[in-house]
Amino acid sequence: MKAAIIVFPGSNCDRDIAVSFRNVAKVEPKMVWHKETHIPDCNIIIVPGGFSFGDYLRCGSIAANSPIMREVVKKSKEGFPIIGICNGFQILTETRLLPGTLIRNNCLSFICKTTKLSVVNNRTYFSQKYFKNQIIDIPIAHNEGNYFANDEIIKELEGNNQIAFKYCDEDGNFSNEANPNGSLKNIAGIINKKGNVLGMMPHPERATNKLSRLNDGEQFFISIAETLL
Amino acid sequence: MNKISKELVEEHGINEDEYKFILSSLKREPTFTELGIFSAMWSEHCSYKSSKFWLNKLPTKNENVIQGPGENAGIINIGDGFAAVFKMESHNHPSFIEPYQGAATGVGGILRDVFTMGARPVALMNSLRFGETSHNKTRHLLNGVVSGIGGYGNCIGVPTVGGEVEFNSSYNDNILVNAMCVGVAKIDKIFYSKASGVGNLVVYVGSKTGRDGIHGATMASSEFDDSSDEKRPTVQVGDPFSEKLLLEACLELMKEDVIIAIQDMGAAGLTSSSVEMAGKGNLGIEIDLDYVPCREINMSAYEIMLSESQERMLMIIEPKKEDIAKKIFEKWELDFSVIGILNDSKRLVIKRNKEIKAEIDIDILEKGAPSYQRPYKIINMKDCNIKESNLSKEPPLTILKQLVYSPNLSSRKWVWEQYDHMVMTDTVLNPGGDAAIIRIHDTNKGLAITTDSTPRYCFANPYEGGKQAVAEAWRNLITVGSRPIAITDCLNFGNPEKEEIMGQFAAATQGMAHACEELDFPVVSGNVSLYNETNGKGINPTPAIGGVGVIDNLDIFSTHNFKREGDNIFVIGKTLGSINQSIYATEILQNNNGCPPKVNLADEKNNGKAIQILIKNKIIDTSHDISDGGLLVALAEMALSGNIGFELLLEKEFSSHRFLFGEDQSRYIITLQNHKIDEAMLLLNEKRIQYHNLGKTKGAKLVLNEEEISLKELKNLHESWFDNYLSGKEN
Amino acid sequence: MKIYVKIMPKEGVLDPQGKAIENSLKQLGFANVQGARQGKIVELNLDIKNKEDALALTREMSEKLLANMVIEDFEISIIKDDL
Amino acid sequence: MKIYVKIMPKEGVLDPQGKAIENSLKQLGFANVQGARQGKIVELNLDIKNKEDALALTREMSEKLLANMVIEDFEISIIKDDL
Ligand SMILES: Nc1ncnc2c1ncn2[C@@H]1O[C@H](COP(=O)(O)OP(=O)(O)O)[C@@H](O)[C@H]1O
Ligand SMILES: [Mg+2]
Repeated sequence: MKAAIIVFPGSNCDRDIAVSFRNVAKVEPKMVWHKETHIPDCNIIIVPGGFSFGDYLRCGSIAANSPIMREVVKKSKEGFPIIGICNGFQILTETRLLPGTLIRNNCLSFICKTTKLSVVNNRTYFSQKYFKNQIIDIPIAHNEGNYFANDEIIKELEGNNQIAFKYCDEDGNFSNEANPNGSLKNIAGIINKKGNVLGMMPHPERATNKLSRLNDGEQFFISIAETLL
Repeated sequence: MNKISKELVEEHGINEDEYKFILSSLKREPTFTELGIFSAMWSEHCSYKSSKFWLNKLPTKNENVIQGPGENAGIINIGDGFAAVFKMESHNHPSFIEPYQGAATGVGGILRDVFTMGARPVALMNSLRFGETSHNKTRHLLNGVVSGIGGYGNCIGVPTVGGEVEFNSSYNDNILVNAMCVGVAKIDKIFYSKASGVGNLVVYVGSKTGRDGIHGATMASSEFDDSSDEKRPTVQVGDPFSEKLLLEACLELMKEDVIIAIQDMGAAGLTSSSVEMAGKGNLGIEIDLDYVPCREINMSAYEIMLSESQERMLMIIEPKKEDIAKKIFEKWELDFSVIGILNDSKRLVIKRNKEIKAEIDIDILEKGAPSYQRPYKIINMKDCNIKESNLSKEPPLTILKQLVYSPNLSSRKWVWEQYDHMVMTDTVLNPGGDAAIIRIHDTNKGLAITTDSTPRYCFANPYEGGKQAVAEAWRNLITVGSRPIAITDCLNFGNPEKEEIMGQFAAATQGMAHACEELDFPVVSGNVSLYNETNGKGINPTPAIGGVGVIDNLDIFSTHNFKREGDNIFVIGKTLGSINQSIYATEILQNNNGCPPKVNLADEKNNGKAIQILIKNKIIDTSHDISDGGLLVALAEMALSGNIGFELLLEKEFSSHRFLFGEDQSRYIITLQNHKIDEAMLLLNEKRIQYHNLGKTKGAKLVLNEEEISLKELKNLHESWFDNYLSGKEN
Repeated sequence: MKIYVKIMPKEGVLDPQGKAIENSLKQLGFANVQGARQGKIVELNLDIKNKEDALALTREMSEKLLANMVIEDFEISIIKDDL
Repeated sequence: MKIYVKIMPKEGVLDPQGKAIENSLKQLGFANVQGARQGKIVELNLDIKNKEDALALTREMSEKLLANMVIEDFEISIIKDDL
């Protein structure tokens, strides 16, 4: 398997996700600079976290207009697996590959902490190693992670099983207290209708580190490696 | 043409004698641009004219030090071919004027000091001091500073892993914002600022120059008064995105064999960077300002030379390598411009519009810089004895509840959750512990980092306070299982022209020097911030210490959270019951008198070495030093972070307030599993270290004799103060 | 030519910043505040002489980049005509 | 009464957002863009009938909270009079 990681000026989780692919999925990733107009031969594309173009104007808006994103959009239409994490999720909503948008956290401040997620949909290429509704510890770090969409979209997401992850408490309840940023329905990650494009705010690549005793993200990468191999 | 009037000289912070010296060395009147250059180079901030004498007494070497003070940052050898590069710096005045941008650009500046030496920044820390919580500006300043630090660090993608926050009325109109950065470099890939090679090019890279921060360096060194609002437009705005590009571009270029010397443009911008680089190389430098990329039109030589626009660097490269360098900066869409050339004249020559605007011997600027041995008077508080009858009548756990919900002892979670402390995924120990631990990428080695200072001790007895700050940093590095190597410092004091302030500085640095010497813990970099006063009232003397230690094998380190029920809790080190200057005395008794606890450096070393052995031999995995708040607060922190309670049945002498809340130094709390007790006792007895068995870890509550409190209630108190304060529920 | 693009959250879209401003103003004692919304403004300097062209171009730029049409509306106004 | 407060970076103050917008627009092929600056706009709904009072109050609110006078300037305009 081969993974391509898109790098924008201001990306800062590109190395982290590369490390997780290398160490956990045992895949050597390729870094693709945003000005390139061709995506190298690969099985999956990752749009990593960070502050692409400083997150100026709107998070992800300038990156979404980069040359490479036109290629990513083309690939997505072919059903190609594409994952956007954190800023990557914001970029994917800006390109309209995913519905809805991410607005400012309702607490109006940046939040970095470990959250509990429920694996709502475990029948995807990135979540099949988890149980349905398994509760996993995955960190978040963002200022604009508050998922917002109109009722229609939310209904569709729910109806088509497009919600991949939700913030929950230790008992798996989708409570307000467990919702770190005000996301509608506690949404932490969604997929498109076809199921090939995932966007999520939490960082699975930050939970593959034995030393910090956080490793619930490993199954995410193992799922990908096993399914796309 | 500006005529140099007496007022103009004064406005530039240059005194009569200094000006006379300028006239006699130039043998003519300086130009306006030259006056600006002198003023910047001779400001307190750049010249250390009041502090140099005392700073020279600090030890700066041990077998691990590669580079001590004098460069952009200090460098230590951490083994396996790696070096740690670190420094701390203040951005106090700008942060008071505009907290978000002031703090943000403070972070930006310290990052540049580190990556200019070829190191990738791997951790940020910050040491913050605000006025009392009821002061009308505190909430606004706290909010702005914390989000500014986060705004910059989060964007550039360097984890902010720890620091300190203190509230005290002495900072009401003069907050302290000290930022520290630690980077890692390969030992054979370190870059310095010493220029060399006549004919080599002087290259400007980074963002464009605007009229930002003109007079910043003189502002940072002059006392605040009520008219300081008028100086506002000089505040710089940070652009962390450009800094990220600059960081990547510099590191990319550093892989090539191109850079001969490099230095960031910090305080006094182009002036100090060009003078320092040429000065170190004993060369001359000629700069044509027409080639400096400017953001605004019609900028004068004076403005360009003194601008403190952020995110800029100055490099020396060989002419034939210009293209390689240019290509990299173009890729990162940053300005790149050859602005000058090195020669052997030993003079600084500045041109603008084909005219020479300044021409000064670099020796006059550097060696001729004033240095003062200012008169000083050391004032120590008299010792006092708080009478038994004046102690609080409340039972200990009731007092504990008040303490964990107080501004200075409550959980700092609200702060560090606004900082990305996990990016780069090498954070092994998150904020909240005694020191942060960062893994050296792709290895099993770690760095431990802490910042410490106890200004109320320094005010009461500056010598003891200086000593204590260094010792506490050392202790925090010991308790996580690292080998403390060296420190950086940020010395924040009042107006040095006052004898008693100069006395604080003299005594505190001597105390520091003494502790550094005894603990083999030298100073490798640092910063001095003087004139921290408002309308004549000085801050508490605040020597902030940033310590760095090495963990050779990350399979073995220690943290302060309780790990298991049934462990035996021991306090290590002598408890005398010193409550003067303790948080108990100041917060509960409202008593600010007396001498602070004294650090016995021999005990400090002996106890620390013992803890080091206990951790290394895997006898303990849980340890915490005892600092602010004393024994019971330390125990509560261990219980809260481990989510395991304790049960202590203490005889009378050990359940007194003096015992539970005193702040005797050089002490630790450890927990021992039953089968490890003998081994530990053997070592402690052999080293003649006092210890005392307090009780056991147990259950979900804290039990102290007949009193108890649930962990849940305590946690709630501990973690809610900040939220309540910021939402206005608490003052 | 100088042009402003005013970008506001669409009606019905959550506006946490606006809400926070409203609350802070009330806390500061400004009791007459009944609501607040926060938007962005982008001031563009265009090298175009013709008004119609400038407006059309700005509309295009707004749709493509400046506004996120899912949650924002925009409004264009010319502030300085070169003529 | 509805009032807008337009808040822009002061002349000469670095505006990284504006710079980023300008670059991005140029890269998208909008070659006529010669400069961009980004500011904020706050729309307030005030329960005040008198224009002068409303303006005075808004000025106070802007100075106290809405604008950061160290680096920003503001401008007030009434958009909907209740009368
Ligand atoms: N400004 C800050 N930023 C990040 N972390 C902080 C900050 N202030 C305090 N902390 C963290 O809170 C914890 C408690 O701080 P402190 O009481 O000063 O520790 P200690 O007494 O061990 O020196 C530490 O882990 C520290 O790193
Ligand atoms: Mg400690």
